[in-house]
Amino acid sequence: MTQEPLLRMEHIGKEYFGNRVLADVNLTLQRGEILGLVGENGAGKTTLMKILFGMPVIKETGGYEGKMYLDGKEVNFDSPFDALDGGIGMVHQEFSLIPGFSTTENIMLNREFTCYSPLVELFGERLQTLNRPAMRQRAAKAIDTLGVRVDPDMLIQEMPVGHRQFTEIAREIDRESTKLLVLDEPTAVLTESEAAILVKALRKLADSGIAIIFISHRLQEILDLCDKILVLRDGMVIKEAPTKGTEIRQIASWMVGRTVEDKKQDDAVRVCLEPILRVDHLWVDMPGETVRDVSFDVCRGEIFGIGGLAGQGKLGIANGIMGLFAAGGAVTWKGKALKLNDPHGALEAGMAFVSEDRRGVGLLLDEPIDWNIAFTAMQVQGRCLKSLLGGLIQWRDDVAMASLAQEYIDALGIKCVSSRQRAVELSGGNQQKVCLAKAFAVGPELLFVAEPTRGIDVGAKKLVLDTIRETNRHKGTTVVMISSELEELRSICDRIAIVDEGRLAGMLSATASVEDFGLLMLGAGKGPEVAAGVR
Amino acid sequence: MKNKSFKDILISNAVPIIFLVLSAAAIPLSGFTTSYLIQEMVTRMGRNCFLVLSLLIPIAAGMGLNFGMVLGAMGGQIAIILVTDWNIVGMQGLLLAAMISTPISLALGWLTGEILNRAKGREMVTSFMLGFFMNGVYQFIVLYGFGMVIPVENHAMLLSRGFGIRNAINLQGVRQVLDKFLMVDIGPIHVPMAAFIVIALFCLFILWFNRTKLGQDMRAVGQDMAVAKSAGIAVDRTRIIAIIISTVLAGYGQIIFLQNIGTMNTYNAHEQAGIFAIASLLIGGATVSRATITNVFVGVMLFHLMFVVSPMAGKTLMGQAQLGEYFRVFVSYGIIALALVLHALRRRMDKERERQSLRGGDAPAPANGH
Amino acid sequence: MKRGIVFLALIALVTFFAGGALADAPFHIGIMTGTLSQSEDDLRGAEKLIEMYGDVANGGMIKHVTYPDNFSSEMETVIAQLVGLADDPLMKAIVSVQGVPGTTEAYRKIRERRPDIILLIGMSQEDPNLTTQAADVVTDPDNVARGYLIVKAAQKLGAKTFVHISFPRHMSIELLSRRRAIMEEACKDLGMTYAFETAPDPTSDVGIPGAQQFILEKFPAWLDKYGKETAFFCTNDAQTEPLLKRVAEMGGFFIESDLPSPLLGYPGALGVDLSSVQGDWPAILKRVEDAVVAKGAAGRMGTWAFSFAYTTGVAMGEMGKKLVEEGKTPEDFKNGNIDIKKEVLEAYGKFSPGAEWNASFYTDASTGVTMKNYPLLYQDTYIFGKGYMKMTDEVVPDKYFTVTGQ
Amino acid sequence: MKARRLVVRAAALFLFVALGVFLFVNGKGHDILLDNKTVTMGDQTYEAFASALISLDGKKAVEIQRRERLPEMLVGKNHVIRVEVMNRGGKVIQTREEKFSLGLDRTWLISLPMLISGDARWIQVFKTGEN
Repeated sequence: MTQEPLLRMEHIGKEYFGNRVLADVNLTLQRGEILGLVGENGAGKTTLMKILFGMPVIKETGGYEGKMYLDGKEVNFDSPFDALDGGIGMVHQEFSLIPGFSTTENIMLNREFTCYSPLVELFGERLQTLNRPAMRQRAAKAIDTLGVRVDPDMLIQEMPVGHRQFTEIAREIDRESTKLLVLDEPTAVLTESEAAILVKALRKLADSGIAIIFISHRLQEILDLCDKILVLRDGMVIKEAPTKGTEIRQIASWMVGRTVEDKKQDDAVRVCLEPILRVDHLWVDMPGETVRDVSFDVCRGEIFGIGGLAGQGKLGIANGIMGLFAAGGAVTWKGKALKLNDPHGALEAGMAFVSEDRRGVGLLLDEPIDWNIAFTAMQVQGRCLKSLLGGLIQWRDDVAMASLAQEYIDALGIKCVSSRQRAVELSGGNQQKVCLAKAFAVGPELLFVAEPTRGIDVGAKKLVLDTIRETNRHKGTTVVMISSELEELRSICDRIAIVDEGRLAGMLSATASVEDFGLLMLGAGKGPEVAAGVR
Repeated sequence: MKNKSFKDILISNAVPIIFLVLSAAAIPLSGFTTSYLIQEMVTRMGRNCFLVLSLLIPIAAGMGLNFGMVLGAMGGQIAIILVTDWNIVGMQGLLLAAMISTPISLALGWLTGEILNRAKGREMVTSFMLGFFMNGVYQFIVLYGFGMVIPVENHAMLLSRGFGIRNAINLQGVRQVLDKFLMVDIGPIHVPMAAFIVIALFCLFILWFNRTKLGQDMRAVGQDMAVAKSAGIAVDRTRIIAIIISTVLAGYGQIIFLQNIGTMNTYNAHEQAGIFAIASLLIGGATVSRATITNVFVGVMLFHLMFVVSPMAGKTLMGQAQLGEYFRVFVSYGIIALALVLHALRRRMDKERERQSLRGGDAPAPANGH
Repeated sequence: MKRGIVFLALIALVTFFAGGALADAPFHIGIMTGTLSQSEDDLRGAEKLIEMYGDVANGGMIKHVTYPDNFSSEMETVIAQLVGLADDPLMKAIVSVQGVPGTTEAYRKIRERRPDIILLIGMSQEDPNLTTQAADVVTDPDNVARGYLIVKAAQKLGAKTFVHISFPRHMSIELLSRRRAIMEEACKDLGMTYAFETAPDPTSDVGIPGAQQFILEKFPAWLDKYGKETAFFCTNDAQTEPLLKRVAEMGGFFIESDLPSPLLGYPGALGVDLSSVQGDWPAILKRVEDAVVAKGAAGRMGTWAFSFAYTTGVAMGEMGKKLVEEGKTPEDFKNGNIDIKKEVLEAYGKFSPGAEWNASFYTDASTGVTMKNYPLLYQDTYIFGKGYMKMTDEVVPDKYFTVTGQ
Repeated sequence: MKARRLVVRAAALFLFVALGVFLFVNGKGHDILLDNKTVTMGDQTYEAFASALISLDGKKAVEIQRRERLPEMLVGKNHVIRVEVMNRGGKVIQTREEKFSLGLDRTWLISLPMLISGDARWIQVFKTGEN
């Protein structure tokens, strides 16, 4: 009798609204085996884990293709609770811990030991009192299994991040039935020494027979910890290989590995004239995009790219400088200090921002196109306004607005019925163009563009990118472009900075090799190859 | 971790300290004798603490300061009207009123819980508006229901038109039965021991409740609803239970309050219950998200001390009786606003402190602050 | 917990700073009124008393406190204010010029601690069955007799229709709803048409301005509907002012308001400046009269020459002082050693020269019991441009005293 | 397990209601009117007596004179009344003790002459408006 693997996933596929995110993924996992799951953002790792964990979102969007077997039995979990019962534990990227509870209380959350109380007969099970000594003992045991030192009575809010991570893992392995543990980027928030302890603890767990799926961007950890790795790209398995004998550089190229066609560059080398924007030790408190300590210069007339994986802070930089989220540090604009946390000031200083949040921040969805395009120009520069009594009374100049809008509709080729059409009725690509037009209408000296091609089709992508390049070349607008798509950045930017964990991991010329970028993004590329410009 | 600086202690107790200082200044001005003040405080503690304590459980469950208790107070009042009408007197009357108020408050609490579950994060204002709405329903029941649908035997309680309860009811039958049940005289001070025993039992209940699974679930829900939900705790149900417990207890609290007062202002008595209880709690140093039994006692004491002395102190200060009254209103309600502002301020300071960790090591001090 | 104990200790410490006040007067009289914004007249009554007998703070006799503006929801404060008065060992009599809810309970508490204090209530807002048990004397305007007399006066002046304006909250107050029924009955007996009009409650969401606006806008329609020979009566003070304004301008009759006083509504409605004659009632009456006559409303609008609230405030204080000086105690009330009707009429008459008063004891409609410490009073109606109506000489038929609210 | 819980809960509910009923009956306050007037019931006339001492439930006795009606308050259902009839000299000439229980009505009239004479109709519900 051959040994049946603990987990077998066969021909897993998934579509979201006609958009294929997973296709024909096969995966097997033995008891005590550790699998490293790697891939870029959007490669399908998270979706795969959602399917495994029975997240309701999968079912709500039409289920998945393929079959899953756990211990040889076919399973199809309806909810995460079913998955938990089935023996799958999951440690999420965000902590799911109660901050005011102690380690013990969190590990035992909703699985507390209780003592009988007669009131139970009247008011139900929940009136049992907690058996704290037993809970504490059990929690201590779970922590012990990990082989780490965490005080069972310490409150979560008072403990270092690493200990929170351990608490969370301890909670998952404390379930008696847990056979498989999924860890989604558990080391992202840890210091190196903490990460090392975690890796050791996981090894210990695996030796006790628990299988682990480990998702991380830190490739070195993957190599240190895992028995084998599975590389996903664009929803497909690119490579499944034992870790032994695999190198970081190889993994990186598997992950990023599209062959990049050579883009024609108009000017081979563009010289940095003078820094127009200096950023010193910027921090931004933007939820999910925290910027911790970033310093860089942007030259006049260049297209400066900021790349990096999602959630690492690249979006926070633009949002922080533009005053949309609380920020600190020093930003010098044309030699003068820029006041932070003041969106109006940033706009007045001659900057504009095309937000990644098109439907939220970028557009007034229920208003017509001309309103949208003229809005910022009207608010900040007083354009398209007629004034009376020396500016005491002002009202909209609809004619001027319409002509301004028409100018950009023609220039950017916005497909619409008229300039009076409501923004909500446009397609994603055309909405993006309206956003750009709105920014252009201000005539900015510096334009921040965040994720300009997200969610629009290939044809529109090209148009949008071309428009940005045009503006840069012909109007001399300095552009800072932020994108998750490295390829896109490389096709248009002069220099590209990569942000990792809220800090600048490095800065490269757009002509640098894909692998170098990949390494920077994965936090592995610390070394001398970092280009000049990072301070 | 425990070494809080003196300044921190000062800031986190700013509200009670300000109140204490104001009272300290106002007491000599008021000219009241010590024994009178102590007697007043003892009476008021016995009268109000139960009501205020009923607020603690929903706060633990993260539902904020809750005006849902006003509904419980209405339940208690309807029970007291019925008991007075039936002429059930003495301790029996009081117990029966508590029993009758239980199912009424239970139903009202469930309703409140259901509504607040649809307004997560805005519980305070929603329950405030709900209180207004239910006030209308209550008035309808009492003004039209009694005598029309609910038979009323005691015609002295009815308006002479034959239905509707008069606007003040004499609670002669249950007046101060709890207070007088075990009145202990300490020097010149009468201490309603039975009321304090009931309050002590309530405190023990809260302490015990915190140790139950349900109490644990409530605290979890209160701190992070999403996490509690992902751990399999029935969040909505737990919140409803928290409100129901609070509402039922507020009903009892109102009965205790009314038996001490001795007359019931049929159409307004519950209105002050909510706002005064919440004010007391805030003045005791509680916040929207955290309140302890100590907060309750300190708050009730300080709030009512201010209430008693400020009109006379204001009169002495300004030489006119009515200015004393305005002084009291200004001080009492001003401090509630202050408590809420300080709470918001403190939250912002905490947030600011968290951000400090984001800053780079040698970052220049931000000259532009905010 | 430790922090709590420290707080309690501090509070205890602080309370010991409290000291008694030095006093020169042989005894003290406490009086509670509303604030200026709530009820000006009784406040003026208290000020008159202070003017005559001095403030306790300056060694005088009168100790004046006020009840909160939203007294109905702050009953605890009402009680605390009154009981606080009894904290003074020299206190011998306490007057609540308005018996707002809570007064009864406060009096019960005072009785328990200080059985020697004479307790008086003017204008009781609580159930008479309660107030008469707790206080020694309770007075009120005689709304039962007035229910008949107002209609009778309207008839005398030539009105054919009587319109009663009110709203449900007021109609839930026993005496108001009973008076309404009496007015309806009186109309029937005197051959007049009775009508009820509903106006918005000023304590509801529309507020006082909304309720006043309603009267201003609605009045022409009412006048159209009922004709010019219509007398209007309204139970709410705030709504009286716009009503007076419209009656003066457009016609109709206004006999007297719910709580009649030349100050109620008239100054605002007719734009009379009274700042130079504050507290001088004959002068006030003269000025208002001039304004009414100037508007061409002589013989159509009336009031009581002396505000009931003002007279009550000062008269009850005076009566308390007189009884205490005579050595009377609450025991004397219980034993029937005091002719309450005589004392009350004497005190009221002292401060309203020229105006006649009448008093009778209250009889509970449902039990038929007469309350011997609850005199109801009314003053002769004064019609501007015409003089006193001699309503105190009218005999109110007995049947009206048994009419109930339904 | 489930069944036991159901039984316990049903029992608790029953106890709750039972306690309510008990409190209702046991705490009900009754106004008792003690009446010493001559009454005629059909062809039978019961003469009022000069004075009597009346004690309810063993409490301190009150004295009642001819043609008087005194209000008293009783709480609960079962009570004892003790009547000591006195002659003009103040000497007790007749004593009678009766047990009685009150229904849920609020006001009761006790006719003392009927009680002394042993007429079973000595206690009756009093309706307002009667005399």
